[in-house]
Amino acid sequence: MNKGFNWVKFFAWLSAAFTLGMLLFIILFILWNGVPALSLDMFSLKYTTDNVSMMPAIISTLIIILIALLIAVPIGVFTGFYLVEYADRDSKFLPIIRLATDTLAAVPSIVYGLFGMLFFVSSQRLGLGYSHYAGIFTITIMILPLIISSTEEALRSVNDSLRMGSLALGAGQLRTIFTVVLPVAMPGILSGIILAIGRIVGESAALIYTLGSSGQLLQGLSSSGRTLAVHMYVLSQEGFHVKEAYATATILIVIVLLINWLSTVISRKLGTGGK
Amino acid sequence: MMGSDFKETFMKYVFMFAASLSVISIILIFYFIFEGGLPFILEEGVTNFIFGTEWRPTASNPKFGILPMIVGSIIVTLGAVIVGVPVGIMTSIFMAHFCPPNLYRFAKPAINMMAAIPSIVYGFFALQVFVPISRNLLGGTGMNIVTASVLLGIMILPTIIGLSESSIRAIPRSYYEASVGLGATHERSVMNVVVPAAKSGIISAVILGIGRAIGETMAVILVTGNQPVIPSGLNQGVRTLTTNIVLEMGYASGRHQEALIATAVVLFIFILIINAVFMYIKSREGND
Amino acid sequence: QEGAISVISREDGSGTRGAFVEIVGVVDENDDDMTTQSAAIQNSTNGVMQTVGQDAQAIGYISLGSLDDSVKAVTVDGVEATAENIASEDYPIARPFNVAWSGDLSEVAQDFLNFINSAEGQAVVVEEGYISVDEEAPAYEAAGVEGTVEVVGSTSVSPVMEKLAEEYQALNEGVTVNITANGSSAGMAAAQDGTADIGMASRALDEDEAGALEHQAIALDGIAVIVNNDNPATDLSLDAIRSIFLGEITEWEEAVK
Amino acid sequence: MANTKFKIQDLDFYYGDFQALKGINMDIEEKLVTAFIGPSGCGKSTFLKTLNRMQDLTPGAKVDGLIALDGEDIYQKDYNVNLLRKRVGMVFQHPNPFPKSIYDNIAYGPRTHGISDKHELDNIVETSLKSAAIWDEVKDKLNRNATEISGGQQQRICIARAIANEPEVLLMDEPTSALDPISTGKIEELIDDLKETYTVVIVTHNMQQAARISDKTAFFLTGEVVEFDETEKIFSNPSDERTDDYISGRFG
Amino acid sequence: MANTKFKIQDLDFYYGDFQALKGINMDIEEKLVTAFIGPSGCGKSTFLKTLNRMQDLTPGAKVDGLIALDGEDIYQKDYNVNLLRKRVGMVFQHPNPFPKSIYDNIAYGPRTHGISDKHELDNIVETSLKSAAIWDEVKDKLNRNATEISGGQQQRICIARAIANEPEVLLMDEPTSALDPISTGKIEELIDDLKETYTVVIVTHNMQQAARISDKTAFFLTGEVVEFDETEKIFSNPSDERTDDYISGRFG
Ligand SMILES: Nc1ncnc2c1ncn2[C@@H]1O[C@H](COP(=O)(O)OP(=O)(O)OP(=O)(O)O)[C@@H](O)[C@H]1O
Ligand SMILES: Nc1ncnc2c1ncn2[C@@H]1O[C@H](COP(=O)(O)OP(=O)(O)OP(=O)(O)O)[C@@H](O)[C@H]1O
Ligand SMILES: [Mg+2]
Ligand SMILES: [Mg+2]
Ligand SMILES: O=P([O-])([O-])[O-]
Repeated sequence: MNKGFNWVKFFAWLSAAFTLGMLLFIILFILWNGVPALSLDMFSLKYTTDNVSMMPAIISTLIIILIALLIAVPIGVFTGFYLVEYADRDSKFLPIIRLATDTLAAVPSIVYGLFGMLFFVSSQRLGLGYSHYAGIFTITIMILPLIISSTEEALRSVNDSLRMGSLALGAGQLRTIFTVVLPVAMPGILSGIILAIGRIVGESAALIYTLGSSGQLLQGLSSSGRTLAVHMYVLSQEGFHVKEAYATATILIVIVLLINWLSTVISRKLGTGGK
Repeated sequence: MMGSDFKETFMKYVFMFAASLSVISIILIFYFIFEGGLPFILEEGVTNFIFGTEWRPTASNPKFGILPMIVGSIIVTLGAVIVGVPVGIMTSIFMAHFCPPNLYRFAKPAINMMAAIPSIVYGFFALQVFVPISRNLLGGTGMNIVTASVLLGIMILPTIIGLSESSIRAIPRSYYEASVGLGATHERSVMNVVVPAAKSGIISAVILGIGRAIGETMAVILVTGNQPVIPSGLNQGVRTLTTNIVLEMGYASGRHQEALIATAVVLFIFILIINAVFMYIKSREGND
Repeated sequence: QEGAISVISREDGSGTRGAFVEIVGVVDENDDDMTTQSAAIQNSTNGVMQTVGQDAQAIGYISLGSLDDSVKAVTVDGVEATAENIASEDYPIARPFNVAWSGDLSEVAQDFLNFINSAEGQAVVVEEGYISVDEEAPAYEAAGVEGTVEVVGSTSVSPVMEKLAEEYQALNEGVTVNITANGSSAGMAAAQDGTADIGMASRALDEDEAGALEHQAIALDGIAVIVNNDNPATDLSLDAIRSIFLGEITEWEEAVK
Repeated sequence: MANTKFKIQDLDFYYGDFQALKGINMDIEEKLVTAFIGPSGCGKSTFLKTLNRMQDLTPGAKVDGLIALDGEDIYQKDYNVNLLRKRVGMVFQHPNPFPKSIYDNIAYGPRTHGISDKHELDNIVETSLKSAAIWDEVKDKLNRNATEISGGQQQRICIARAIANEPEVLLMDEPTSALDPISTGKIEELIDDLKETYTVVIVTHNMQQAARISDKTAFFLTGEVVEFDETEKIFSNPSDERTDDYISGRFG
Repeated sequence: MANTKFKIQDLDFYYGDFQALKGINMDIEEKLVTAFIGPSGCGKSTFLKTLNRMQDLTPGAKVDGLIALDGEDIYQKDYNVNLLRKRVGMVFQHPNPFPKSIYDNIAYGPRTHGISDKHELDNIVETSLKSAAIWDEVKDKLNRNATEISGGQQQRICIARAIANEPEVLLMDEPTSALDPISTGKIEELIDDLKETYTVVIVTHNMQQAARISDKTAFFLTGEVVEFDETEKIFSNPSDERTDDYISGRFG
């Protein structure tokens, strides 16, 4: 039993090496193709067909992330509050919400795109047109289940003794949740937010039919635009700007890395129990 | 005090309302997709649509049979499972029980990052790297079931790894200690005691991975060949339900467009079935 | 070149494909598209170029405006795909780029359309490698309008549309043109329900669309038949191309005679 | 003779179908230390938590009978539970300071009940920490996170946190069972001081502890109070045979 | 006089910088029950886990000194730790059966050590469950998941699981502290039977329990062994004042 070749260890290492090797390979592939194509021009504020600047796309991406989070985080966190702190364990509403969030989490992005087009964009319904509004609303629904499930998990992992401690001092439930439970659950919620940002950054199918793909700097939330992923998609489509598409992917990877790094910094701050 | 009571009740309803928003959202999505696609399916005939093997949407006598796409989705998803599940589970075991802390600090965010790389990037990568290899090994265009399966298998890794790692970590350490205390090796303790105990969590992870695989579009579209034909071998191309929609949505109009929304309805039903299995497994876990 | 041919086609509904099968004759007696079911489908010009660019056995077709040296265009019955040959109708495979709008066009949108149809507009078209629809177009005079024009539709049309918009905006500082490229049908739908001022299509409008919208061609686009750079073939007959895409010829030996 | 602080009459308690307390009658007297002893699972904690209605939080819990605080039924309709819990403070078995600064832990209760004046809060924090005999140990690190100090200190912080609310009664559920002997000694001394001001009810597993610190002791067995009397009497000359068996270690 | 099973000489133990055991010397004799008592945090569990090298799993743990089993240094290089843990079985404070069938729980150890014959396994399962005095309660439900039975039964399953490995020594860390009095009684009886065959070392918080079941008792305080002697002597006439203070409840 203790002798011979250790297959389990071998396969565990091999699989991890495969996974991480693949990621490294993909990143190198992008950098290889993308870095040579990078130029200062690609960051000018104005998009033209010559510079195919990604600056408007970077700005739109950030705005969409920000607003989608501003909407989805409170809704998601409040839903988590309801599920964990209020609903009875055997409430009938609970499995319905769970079914809804599980299904939302599994809906393919192209279906979100179709829905967004039929509901938000089409003038027969909300008539928002191809716009940041339509894109943001669609993406908000898409990330909602991520926020809900990570909040729920984070809240459930907060030791009940803290809730008891607060309630026993005569604090109401609201005060207990906001001042005692929420701060402790914060790192967990944050990691859900990071996942959600990743989802937004990587999304294209759902946005092409809602946000549209205008390359220009947005003039307001009712104008169309593109995120970096959509920018990449559009640049690559006709074969005119494939190199620039890789350059965009390079920047996208850098942004994802930054967000990941930022999140570890923040959760380390939160983890040490802010002072 | 009266005021704080009011606030408590009021906020409770605010939270309840927030919770109901996801239910409202899913109903809206359900409604609009079904409203767009269901009439077409009924008109066309459920059997013609689901079991028809010919897809010629723009012919003068159009044929809207999506069986090839249903088969395509199932085969490619199965392939993704064959590639992604063993690697994913072994990697998650690695992450939870074999990974040196120094490596972990780098590997964990790396795997999170894998989930945030846009699908198109995966697609470009596979088209440039996997397709030529596949063409050399299997012949044909290289855009085939195997290529798509490998690509999807890789794309579902972060989903599977993340969830199964956390379910493996959730297993009380006391199980592991008991096994080691009986003289079992680290490997045996992990594989025979800890991993089986995390079974239901791992299965959930796999099911979520399957959902991801079925729903993936922008990457597969570049490497599956997209032929709307039931394949006769692994080196044949296939078209999946999602790629069928994305391929033609931009250029379809009239009944063709309705047929694509109807394809989304079928896709939706697939997702619901997978979810039902997921819920069933979760509920069984609850009763254990 | 020898061995099996890898046929690469575009998706059903694509404007490029529609024009290609119609002109080459990859159709049956009802004019129905009969492209071999074993053709691999790519849904973008770039997808076709990349696939053909790395597969020595492959053949495909793309918009002439996108052609670069990653692939090789063959001559068709000895005629090279160039703007002149298309304009002179010596090279047969080409298709129109259409724009469409519903009756009440806004002032800015109308002015933009005027620009496209002007000598200046058509010069842009030619410069980008497409073929002008009107050699004697009148000169454009800026009308001093202001506002926003939403243009939605074909991915193939949008690169030239972006150029046109740029030139136009240079002449009309107060106008913003937003271009969304997500497919001809999306463009026609957007034009019909007012989401867009102008729709773009790289295919002919279908009956419903043509009934609801006013439309016109703004340029002609040649379609180049491409093969891998390593493929020694330089010329294919229209018949051979037809047979290849019908799936009647499957080996390179038979295609290049 | 002291006044009756809590009057309990015919109290039954159920977790769903399971009856955890059966017909409890007891008067808890003001400014005395009352100890509850008994084997594991006999209902000591359950009973303690009915006194500040923490049991309201247990799904399926049901209370029958009367519990009166200063003569007023605490289970009556529209009774202000938050105020009750301010008046009847609680200290738990495992120290559960909030993961906030020591200062914020102590100030939490007063802030909850409407005190926001910085100066007043400073005062409360200082006096509470002094009453809990931990002021000297922490006065220089009030901004330190309360979860980063030793278990025994944490438990005294929890006691200080309860005291800061100026409660009338202090309920303690095995407050020293997770602590080392030195910390335990400190807390026992502290309890002795506290009874000058507060009514203390303490659950303990440790019979020596009950004997050392309490004035009256109740012995619980399977949901019933077998015997409730002066601590001295219980430990020297119990009237019930089962009490005798238990305290002499024949079971439990 | 019995044989020495474990010989411990000058044992120091560190968790990182913290020294948890200081110069322990002790001979643990064969086929006797040895009990470790002492206040919380004094190092009882730490010491117990050095005996089967479970401490190898604690990051930063460091052992200094000699522990010999049957005269052989168990911390020597290339010592077969898995075999050591087979010979020195362990039962934990909280029952921790694997979430597998009762049968598979018992068969796990033998299978680990190379037994795969069905008939032989059946035999081992039956004898082990009988030795752990639980055969009659579970013989009809060997396929039942072991986590679905009562806590007391679970703990006996864990004991049976350890016995199935045919160990020479059985280490138990507060095996009854999570159990009700009736289950506790059963396990105490069981320990009495086990010492016929095994050397038993038991950590307990409950002094009555130590007095009832052990032959020798060691009293630990802050990482040191204050006194190690016949149980009777320790409880009737301890030589160290601190031992006396502890067992008579003056602290802890
Ligand atoms: N939330 C609950 N739901 C159902 N039963 C419960 C619950 N809490 C406790 N019980 C049961 O009620 C009985 C009394 O429990 P309680 O916690 O009051 O005992 P205790 O005397 O405090 O024991 P210990 O000394 O172990 O803390 C026990 O049988 C216990 O299993
Ligand atoms: N993994 C660890 N890392 C650091 N210190 C530890 C660790 N485990 C225990 N200690 C410390 O070592 C000392 C001895 O702990 P040990 O668990 O052996 O005590 P014990 O006598 O078993 O107490 P108890 O009766 O509470 O189980 C304690 O001060 C404890 O805080
Ligand atoms: Mg209790
Ligand atoms: Mg211990
Ligand atoms: O071929 P297109 O439809 O993309 O122009």
